[in-house]
Parts: sequence; structure tokens; C-alpha cells
Amino acid sequence: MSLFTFTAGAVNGLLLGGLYAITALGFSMVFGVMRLVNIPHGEILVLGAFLSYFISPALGFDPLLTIVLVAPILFFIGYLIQRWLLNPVMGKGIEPVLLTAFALSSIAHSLFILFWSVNTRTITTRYSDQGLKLAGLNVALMYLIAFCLSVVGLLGIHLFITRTYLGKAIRAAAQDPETARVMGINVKSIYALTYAIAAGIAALGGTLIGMIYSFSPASGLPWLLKGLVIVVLGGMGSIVGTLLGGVILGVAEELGAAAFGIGYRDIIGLLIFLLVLYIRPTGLFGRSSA
Amino acid sequence: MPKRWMPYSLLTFCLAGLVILPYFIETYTLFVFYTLFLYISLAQSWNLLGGYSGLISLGHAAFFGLGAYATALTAKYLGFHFLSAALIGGMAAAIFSVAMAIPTFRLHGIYFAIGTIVIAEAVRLWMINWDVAGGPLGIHFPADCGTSLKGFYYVMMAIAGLATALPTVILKTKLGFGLRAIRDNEASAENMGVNIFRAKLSVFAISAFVAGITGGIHAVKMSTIEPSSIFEATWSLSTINMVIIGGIGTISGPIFGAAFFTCLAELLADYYTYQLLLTGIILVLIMRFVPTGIWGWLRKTRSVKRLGRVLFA
Amino acid sequence: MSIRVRTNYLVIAACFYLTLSFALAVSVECAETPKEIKIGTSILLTGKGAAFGPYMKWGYSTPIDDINKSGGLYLSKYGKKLPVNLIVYDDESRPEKAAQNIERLILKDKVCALLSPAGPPTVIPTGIIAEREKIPMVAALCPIRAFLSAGKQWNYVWDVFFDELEMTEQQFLLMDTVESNRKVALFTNNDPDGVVMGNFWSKNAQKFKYEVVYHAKFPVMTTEFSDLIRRAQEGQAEIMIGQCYVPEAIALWRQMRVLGYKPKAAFFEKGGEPAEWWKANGQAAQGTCVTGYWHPSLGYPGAKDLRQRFEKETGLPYSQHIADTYAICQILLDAIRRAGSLDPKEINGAISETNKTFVVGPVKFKRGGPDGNTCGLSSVVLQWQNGETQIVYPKKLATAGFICPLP
Amino acid sequence: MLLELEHITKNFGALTAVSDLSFSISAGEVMGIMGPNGSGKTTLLNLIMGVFSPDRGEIHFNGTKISRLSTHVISCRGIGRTFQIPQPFHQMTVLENLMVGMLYGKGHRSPKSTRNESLAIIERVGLTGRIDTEAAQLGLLDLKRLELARALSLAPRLLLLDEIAAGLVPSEFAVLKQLILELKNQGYTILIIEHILSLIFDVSDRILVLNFGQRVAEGPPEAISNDPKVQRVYLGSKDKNDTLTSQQATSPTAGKTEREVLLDLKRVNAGYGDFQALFDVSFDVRKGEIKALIGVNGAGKTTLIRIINRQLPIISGEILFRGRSIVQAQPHQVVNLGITQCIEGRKLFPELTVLENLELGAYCWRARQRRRGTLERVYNLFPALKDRSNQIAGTLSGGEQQMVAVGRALMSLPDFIMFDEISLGLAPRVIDALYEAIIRINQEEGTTVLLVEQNVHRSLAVADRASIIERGRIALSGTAEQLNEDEQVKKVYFGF
Repeated sequence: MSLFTFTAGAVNGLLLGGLYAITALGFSMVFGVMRLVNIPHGEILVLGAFLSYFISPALGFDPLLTIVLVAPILFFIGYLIQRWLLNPVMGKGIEPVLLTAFALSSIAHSLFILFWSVNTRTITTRYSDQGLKLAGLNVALMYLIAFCLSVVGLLGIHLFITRTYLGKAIRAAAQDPETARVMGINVKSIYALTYAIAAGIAALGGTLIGMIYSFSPASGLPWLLKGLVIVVLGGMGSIVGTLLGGVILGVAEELGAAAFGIGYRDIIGLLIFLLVLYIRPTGLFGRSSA
Repeated sequence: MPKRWMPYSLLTFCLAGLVILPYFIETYTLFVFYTLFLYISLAQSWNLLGGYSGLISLGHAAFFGLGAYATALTAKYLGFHFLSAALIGGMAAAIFSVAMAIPTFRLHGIYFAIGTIVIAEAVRLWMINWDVAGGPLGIHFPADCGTSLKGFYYVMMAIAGLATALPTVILKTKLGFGLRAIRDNEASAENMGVNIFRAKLSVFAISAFVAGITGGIHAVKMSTIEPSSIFEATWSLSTINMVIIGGIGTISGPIFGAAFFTCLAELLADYYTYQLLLTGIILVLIMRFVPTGIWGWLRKTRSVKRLGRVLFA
Repeated sequence: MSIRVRTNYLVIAACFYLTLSFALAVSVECAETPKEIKIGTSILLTGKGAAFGPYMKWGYSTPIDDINKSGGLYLSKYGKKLPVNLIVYDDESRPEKAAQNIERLILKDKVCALLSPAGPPTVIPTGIIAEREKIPMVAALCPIRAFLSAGKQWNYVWDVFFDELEMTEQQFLLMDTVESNRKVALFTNNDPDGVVMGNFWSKNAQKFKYEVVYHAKFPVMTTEFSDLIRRAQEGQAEIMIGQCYVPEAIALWRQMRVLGYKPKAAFFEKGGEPAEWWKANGQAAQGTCVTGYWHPSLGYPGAKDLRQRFEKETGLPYSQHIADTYAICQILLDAIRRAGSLDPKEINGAISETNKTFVVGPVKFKRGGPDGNTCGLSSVVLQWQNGETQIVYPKKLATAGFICPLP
Repeated sequence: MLLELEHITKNFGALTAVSDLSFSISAGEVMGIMGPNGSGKTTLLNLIMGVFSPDRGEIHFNGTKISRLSTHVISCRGIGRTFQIPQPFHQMTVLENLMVGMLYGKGHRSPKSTRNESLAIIERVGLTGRIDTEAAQLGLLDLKRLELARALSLAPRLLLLDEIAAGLVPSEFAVLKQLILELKNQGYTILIIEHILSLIFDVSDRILVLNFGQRVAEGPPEAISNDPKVQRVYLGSKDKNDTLTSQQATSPTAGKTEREVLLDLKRVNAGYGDFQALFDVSFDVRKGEIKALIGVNGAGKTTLIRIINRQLPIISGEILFRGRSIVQAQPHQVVNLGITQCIEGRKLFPELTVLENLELGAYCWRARQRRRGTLERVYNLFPALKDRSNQIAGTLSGGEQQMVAVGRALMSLPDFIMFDEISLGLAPRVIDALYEAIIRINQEEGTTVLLVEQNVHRSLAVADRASIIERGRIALSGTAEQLNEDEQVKKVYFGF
């Protein structure tokens, strides 16, 4: 592997890492706050992409602007899902909630097919296939935009979680639901809210996926798996960890693909995942208490 | 006739019925029954893990697929008879399960589930890239594998029978007691001297073995396998759905679930998407209202017991 | 406890009879003289190959609708016309599912002949089943070498499509007509088409004195191509040949533009063919090439009308695949008419004697030998020009000039 | 020597559960271990059973080293342990429960062969009638019996009994005591941990008293029960709190007792599953007073608090706050009514800062707008917290954490505040500070206080009225002065 491909791969991986992080953030929050493996996360991302895909031309907005519209929609849907479907089955062992989550993802998947067929789509804009030269190597403009937006998004959530009263309540509920309840925090609605926020963020992630890659009803799973890897790398619920995890995964994939052939690209992520789980069942930067 | 013979005679009657069935029904129904047996074997083998030892594994597809591959390879390149090949498939799956246990048994509850699904996915990707096994093209057998659909019907029926008998037998052995203890209360089981790792490992391997054989036979029946379908996560998920819908931790539950699933799949065969949708909705409802599964719930309600009493009185 | 044991067996019985009664419900009794001619097919209406779905469906069903309008197909054995019933299942582009569908068609629906799903990954496993059950099947969109790569002697499955061996020469023959540094980058996914054609291109490149500077082999449904593209760039390949599904092709082509990799000529086999390709890329697809086997301008009977008719009926822009599927359906119907009965064996015999010109050109199957049961269609190179595919090679058939280098 | 512990030390992060403890049991001996909550008794059992491995020191069983062996190996070596809360295999019958031990612990091959031995044990513990009952169906006494039987099924050389009498009603208690005495006579070696001291005093040959994971005293029962050190551990020291009593004297105690009732519990029964923790508890708190609820642990103090702020459903009875029933309320709504608790063991949010923890105390809407002001009040109550306000709560010392916990409770502007064991595991000086704070809260803010304590003297010193709870029942009620005669209290505590 020549130095050029190496550096190029590394840079590409870094930028992708940002995107990965934002797509995994919602998943990580849900996991961190309520220990719930949010299987439908992939589908929520895809839904975000679909919505932007249809709304953007309809209103003549730039796809990135439509996020402002899509996020509230997903927020609302997410809230309902947690409130009506997941909350009732939580705290009864792992099967009920896990399988409900699975069922939701397959329901979403089939609804996508029914409404929008299985065809693969991409969100195209004037700049979505621009490239620019950074220190002698070509980088996709979109990758750069995605990276910046992701970092902004992560920062925003970080501030929300650490600065606002609600954010603190969410962290409290995550650390010790029982005590939080004694403090007068309605944990169930905090959960619903967390899920809603997670879904809202997916609007950003989904739209970016739609603009950079192509998406179809079936493309939820790979993103879910990426999310899993990132959460385990970055520790659940930790936002800095999520960004780190995303970048590590991005770079590892790029370089791994360059080294062993692109066929092994996804396996590398999964192997890292298993390795980390084996060494440290709660993730690298995660709480050991969990 | 004394009461206690009733169930056994009924059972033998059912079996007899199933044995002679092929001579009365047309081939397609035979095919449907074959699928039913396939589902039963898978469901029962998973129930051993999820139902009797609290190992919620989402990686069953890996065992199924590896069994299929091992069978295909041995049958095609070493020219084994497909039955012995399937046995080897089962062993391959069992061996793999032991390897799989090393990283995953350190994990608990949800982490274990995640670990298993990720491993299954990794195996799938590896197979797609592994040229010896034909990479993404998979493996084609000679079409004439020495038996007809009837043959497969009986073989799969035998496996389903085995899979159904296994838990009943195991539960009566030392291992069975250990497993039930673990499922009820792991810490307490350890205090009673149960070696948890060993117990779990053995049941993991047994379950994998059954799933492996099933996969092997199915591969021969398909006479062509191809990684992205044989390792598909759908195998794991629908298996679990069957057990859950039927009733986890019971012997009849998986059978019930498999039958339910087969019927559903047949009725909606032309509308796969709706089938997906409906299964999802049903699963959500069951998880919400009858987490013990339909059969588990029926068993609690008096009506069935009364029905039983009426029938056997 | 004891009562539970009993109820356990009770439910086993319950399930058994439930399924049995269900079984009896589904089993349909066949009458002595058939009411209709049942033909079955399983096509990829959904899944990764879904872009081809509408074309296949139209191509398969149209000839049958025509026949039925004219009162059906005359079968000498029964001395009367019978309506044709085409049973279509969706296989989501999944071989597993396709195989199930075919099994179902043969065993349950008792079809007397089959029209194949699309593409080697599904045609081969379903073909194997058709062979086992001895039901004739005519295959569509299945390149001949991949079809034969199953490594078995086909008796009941027939394939009419282009021959990769010839097809993989076209790109080089075309490139010989213009100036280039004769350096080629190959992008092939790892499904049977990709693998087979990948090898042929590598071989033919030498034969035509081109150098393959980089051969990217990627798994189906790859989304991130940057690394591969950079390597092609490093090799200064001026000719780029891809073989993959539409989504992959779209992603690949876009990322090539993003990374500023601009070859003189770009070929996207399979992926660059359907109208969706132009829809997704718009003017950016201008000048991209795809090898084909059919074009309305080819002087075969009904070629022109076929396109107009399709576009009129469906409102979609046409694809060459309507021709292949349309022709295959005609071949089968023609064979059934000649066989004059619904006996699969006789129909199969009739297919083997097919010798007639259809909308895709003259069709006559090779018998026995290494390439038995196949009939190759001559390939042409198509180039996207303003939303239309134009023939740019061979010269004598060309409908437009070859745009090179890419705009 | 059957069991020997040599200089065992075990730390959990900052806190030391067991420090440099050594003792040994010889075959046929019955040894009792007592000590207040958090004195490291159960940790000790877990160390012996290999659930935790000691940080320092070694454990020898019958000549061989067993520390750092895994639990199932140790139990197979012949140590049978019963759990404080019975942990049977719920979905298995009594017989099957035992068979597990027979098969794995005792190394039988086939289930059949174990039947007779199991039946023998079942008879010995008196479960004969329940052989085929699923454990889930058993009542508490039978569960305790089963717990014993399971331990016996391992054919143990040593029995570890962890608070086996907890939660039993007197009649049941007598039965169980008898059972243990029988075992003793049959020559079993037993290590018994108990709060119900009447049991431990009657059964053991030798008693070891622990506090803060260290040996306080060791010797025959009589010696222990008269040992002043032991009494101090349980009753708290008298001399310490003169300052407080003086303050108490100045405070207008008179008339408080006539005030209207703020909280009123009427014949409340409650429990966890089939474990009933409270029996017909009637109990009231009057506006503006400090009421103390005293009792050894396992007596049901915390349960009482949990039912008051609705974390635990009640089986029967009525709970009135300001005359209105709160039985239907949710935990997070109770706070809005003005009821707060300062949870046992602090339960801070470990990864949040002190300030964040305090702010979260004021989550309920009523308190949220006025949280700035409240915060100031908390700070001048505990000046120490002000300059630590941005420190991560988990890193504070025990005393500071307790202060944050109290502060957090105050942040919700409560009319009624419950302090659960705030002096637990704290140094006397810190405790003084906390108690002064409580008095100020009561006097300056007029907040009604329920003080739940093991530490009799301290709590009686500050309280206006007090109730003593014993095994889920209110044993004694009255003004602090009335209860302050040790004899009565001692009786409740030591059962003689």
C-alpha cells in the first residue's frame, strides 16, 4: 500500500468517521440511557433519508435545510414509538423489549417497501458530486460537509446533555432510574424523550447518508451494525466516545479495506467489535459500572 | 383403556399419520410439511438455548449456514452420501459453536445477544469472500442427490422428531437439572455447585449440532446454496419468532409456533411484504400482552386443561 | 405436571391436524381436460435487482395477454384453444426465495413450463430444480457463460442471451476506434456475472493488447469506493469497465466524479443499463456506455413497435430487457403451440426445435456439447446520449457517433 | 480447624468492606457473626464462597486453600450457603431443587439415584408435605426451610447461614430456631449471621462482632451481650451528644405533640412478593416535629419509607398526607406534594457534579423556579459544599456525599423529609454536623422530619417523639423522653 493511498485512506476514514458518529449517536444515547438495543435505528435513519428525499424537491429546499423539517417529524415518531410500544415492555427481562425492537424494524422495513418500493435512491444536489483538493489529495466536498455537520451535531447534543436541566435529568435517569424517580423525575417520559431526540438526530444522519451514499428500504441493517461497533468502541451514551469510535471505525475500515481488499471492509469493523467486547464488555470509554 | 396410555397412543397415532401421509397428499403439501419440519427442528434447537438455559442467541443462522456449507463441501468434493455429509455438517456447526462460546460466554444478557448476531454476520461476510466455498456463487450439487422429496420429507421429519425429543430427554438428565437451575437463578445454581460454563457450553453445542444437520439436509434438498441467503439473519429471527409466538421454554410451543408460521407463510406466499408486516405486528402484540407466547398462555388458561380432561376422561 | 404432559401431546395432535386440514385445503384437484395453460415465473420485483422488475413483468405478460385476447393458444391434443395463465411470484432478488417460488410453481400450481427469474444467481438454482422436476424453463437475462458455469449438462433449461465471451470483446473493439493509452481499470462485483466477465475482460485485454492496470473486485452492494477509485487513478487507466448492480454503479460513478477520476471511456455493464441509471445521474451519465444485445433500431420484426408500445402502456422509458423477456415468452408459447399438449416433455422437445426469428433476432438452440441449450445473441455497444441509449458499435448498426472522451 | 481466614482484606473502590480480618472455626462449632448494617458480614460470606476474591489474605478450608477458587468448586468442597433472601429455583419443585445439589455438589450421576437421600433431607427440614410443589408456590418459612435443605443437599462440612430468620413472624421464627438447634446437635459446623440477636445468642458457641469490617469483640454470647463496646456499636454512644440535647432543650418541644397530624399510616401491610415486611403498621407524624423511627435492620424501616413515597405498593391499609390519601400517587408525584426522602446509602448520581446533583433535587416544578434561593440556603447549611460544587459527586468523601444527599433532598422544598440511616458508616464528628443540620432544618424552615436510625441515643436525643419498629411491627411509641430509658430499648434490641 503506497503512502498516497495510506494517507488518502486515513483522511477519508477520518471524514467518514464523523458521519459514522452522527449516525450512531442516537443509537448510543438510547443504549446509554435505557440499556435498550435500538434495532430499528437503521430504519429510522433510512426514514430520515426518505423524508428528505421527498420533501426537498417538493418544497424546493436544499436537502440539508429540509433536516429542519424532518427532525421534528422523526422526533415525534420516535416519541410515540417509545411511549406506546417500547416503554410498556421494558423492565421485563431482555426478550420482550429486544424482540419488540426487532419486530418494529421489520414492520418499518415492510412499510417502506409498501410505500416507496425497494428501489435504491440517492439525494442529489449541485454540490453532492463536487470534489476539492486538500493538500494534494481529492476529497469529496460532501464528506467534508458531513464531517463538519456531524461534529456540530455532536457538540450540540453534548451541550444539551451537559448544560440544560433536561439533559441533566436524562443523565440522572441513565445513572440511577430509581433515585431519579425519587427526585421527582418521571423516568418513563424521560425515556420517551431520549428516544425522540435520538430519532431527531437520525434525521441529520439519514439525510447525509442519502446524499453521500444511496439508500433503499433494506439499507438499515449495515448502519445498525456500524452503530453497534461504534457504541462498543466508544462506550454507551458517551458522546466524545461516540465520535472517537466513529473515527476509529472509519479509519480502520478504510485502511483495512486498502490492506486486505474491500471484501473484508465490513468484517474488520465486526472483528474490532468482538475484540473489544472480549477485552472489555462495556466498551473502551464506557462506564465500568454498567 | 387406562388414562395414562392415552397421550402415548395419541402420539403414536399422530406419528403413524405423519408416516403414511405422503401416500395420500399431493407433492406440494408434502413440500409444505417438509418446511414445517424444517422450522420445527430449528425452533426446537433454539428453544434449547433460549428456553431452557436463558441464552438468547441471535446467531442461529450461523450454525444453520455452516452446517449447510460443511455438508455441501463434503458431499461435493469428498463424495459422501448426503446423510453422512449432513452429520458432518452438524459436527462442524457444533465445533464452531464451541469456538464461538469463548468470546461470547463472557457476555451477559443483551451483550450476549449482540455478540452472537455480530458473529453470525461476520461468518456470512467471510463466506462471501471465501473462494474455496465458491465465494458469493456458493455451491451447486448434482441435482440427483439420491432421494426424492418424499425422502427429504422423512429425513426432515426424523430430525424434527429428534429435535423435539432432545429437550424432553435432556431435561431428565443431570445436565437438564443444571440448565433449569441456571435459567432460574444463575448465582444460586453456582452455589449449588453447577459448573455454569460447562453446562452452557454443552447445550450450546447440542443446539448447534441440530441446527447444523437441519441446514445440511436443507442444503441437499435445495441442491444449491449461496452465502447471502443461507446465512441470512432472517433464519435466526424467524426461528426466534416461532419459539416466542409458540411459547418459549415449552416443548409444544415451538411446534405450535412453527405450524403457525408455516400456515402464515403459505397463506401470504404471494405477499411477502405483508407477511413481514403481519409477523412484526403479531410479535409486538404478543410481547406486549402474552409474553409467554400463545401456547404458554393457553397452557395457563383453564380451557385447554379442561379440553384435555374432556378428551382423556 | 401430568396434565401438562397430556396437553403437550394434545397440542402436537392439534398442530398436526391443523396443518393437515390446511394441506387438504391447499391441494387443488386437477380436472381431466385442463381449463387453462399454466406458466409460472418468479421475478425480482423487489430487492437489489428491482430496477429490472417492471421490464421483465411487462415482457413476460404482454405476449400472453395478446394470445388471450385472440382467445388463447390452440392445442392440437385437445382440439381447442386454451387461455394462458401466467403465475408471477416476487423473489426479492433472493436465490433462496426464487427457488422456493419455483418449487411452489411446479409442485403446487402445477405449471407445465417456466419462465426464468433474472440473472445467474437466481437462474442457476431455480434451473437445477426445474431439471430435477423435469419442467422446461426458458431463461432470461442470464449471460451464457455464467449459465454454463453451473458445471452441469442442462436438459430442461434453455438460455437465450448474449455471450460474455463476445460481449467482453466489444469494449476493446470499440476502444480500438479511438485514441487511448490502452490502460484499463476493471470494477467487478462478486456475483456470478461479475466474476465470469471479470476473468474474460482480463483475458481479452491481453488479446487486444490492453493493460489491466487495476482490477477492483468488490462484494455486492458495496457503497464506499474511494480507495478502489484512487488505485485506478494511480494506474492512470483511461478506460474504465464496471460490472455491478444499479445502486453500486450509481455510487461508483458519483464517487469517481467526486474524486476527480475522469477516464476517457466508462462502461457500466448491467448497472448502467436501465433507465434508472439516467434518472439518478442525469446529464452526468452522458457518454457512459453499456454493452447490449438489442435496440429498437435493429431491423428485427416488431422491434420499433415494441419500444413505443412499452412506453405507451407503462409510461416508463424502455429498456432492452423488454425485448429479451418478450421474445423468451414468445419462444415458449410458440413451443407449446407446436407441442400441442401440456406435457412438459413434449413442450421441452418443441423448445429444442425452435428455429425462428423473434424480436431479438433469429433463435436456434445449440444441442448438447459444452454450450448446449444456449442461443447467443450478438452484442452491440450502447452509449447514453441525452437520456437515450444509442448504438455506437458495431459501426454498421450505429445510430449515433461515439462520444469520446467523456464530456 | 475447619475454616481459617488469615488477614482478609477486601476493598470496593474507596470503601473497605473487610479489613485485615482473621478468625477460624473448628469442626462441630457454631459461630455467630453480628454487626450493624454495612459492617461487612455478607461480604465475608461472599469472600468465603469465592464470589469475590480477597485483595489480601488467604482462606483455608479443611487444610486446603480455597480463596481464588470459583464458587461451584468451593461449594463442591462441602460449603453450603443459604441466602438472606431465599434464592430457590422457582420453576422447579422442592425435590428437584435438592436434586440439583445432589447431582452437582455431591456428584451423583443420575437424578433417580438421588431421590431417597433428597427425601431424607426434606423430611429433616420438615417439607415432607411439599415435595412436588414448585418453589415459587412456597411461603416464606418453607422457602427458608428449602434454603436450608438445599445447603444440606451438598452434604456440607460447613453451613453458612445468612440472616436466615429475617422477616419471619414469631411463630415461624421459633420453628426455624428449633431447626437450627437440631442441626447443631447433629454436629454440623455452622457459621451464622444474624440481626435477630435472640437467635444468634441462643445458637452460637462463639460470637464475632464486626463494625466497619473490623473485629469489635469476640467471645461467648454472655460476654458479648454485656460488652459495652458492642452496646455502643448498636445503641450509639451516649456521651457524644450532650451538645445536641442542650440544643434540644432550648427548642420549643412543648406543644409540638398537640399539633395536627401531617402524615398518617393506618394498619398498613406491605412486602416484597411473599416476603411480608410490614404488619398492620399504624404510625403518624405531626406537623413541625422531629419523629424518630428506630429499629435494627431487617426490621422494616426502609420499607416504611418506600411505601410512604410510593416506591413500593401496599397490600392493605391507608396512607394519608395532610388528610388526603396518597396510595394512588406515583413516586415522581409524591415529591410535588412536598414529601422527600434522603435515601439510605446516599444514592448520589456518581458522574454528575455536586451542583448538578443538587439542582436535580429541585426537579419538581414547584421547586424549580425557586432553586437559586434554595441552593443558597443549602450552601450556608453546608458551607463545605460550596467550593466543591463542580466536583464529580462520586469522588467526594462519605461525609460530604451524605451532605450532598441531604442538600439534594432539601432542594425540593419539602414540607416533610425522611432521613434514612444518614449516620450509616460515618465518623462521629460528621454525624454531629449532620444532626445539627437536621435540627436547623426543623427549626429554621419548620420542616417536619422523620428520622430513621439504628443509632438509638443519637436519634432519641434530637427527636420529639419516637417509635420503635421490630420485625415489621411498631413495638413501642412515645415521646423521646419516655423511650430514653435504655432498658426498654435494649429489650427490643437484644431480646432480653
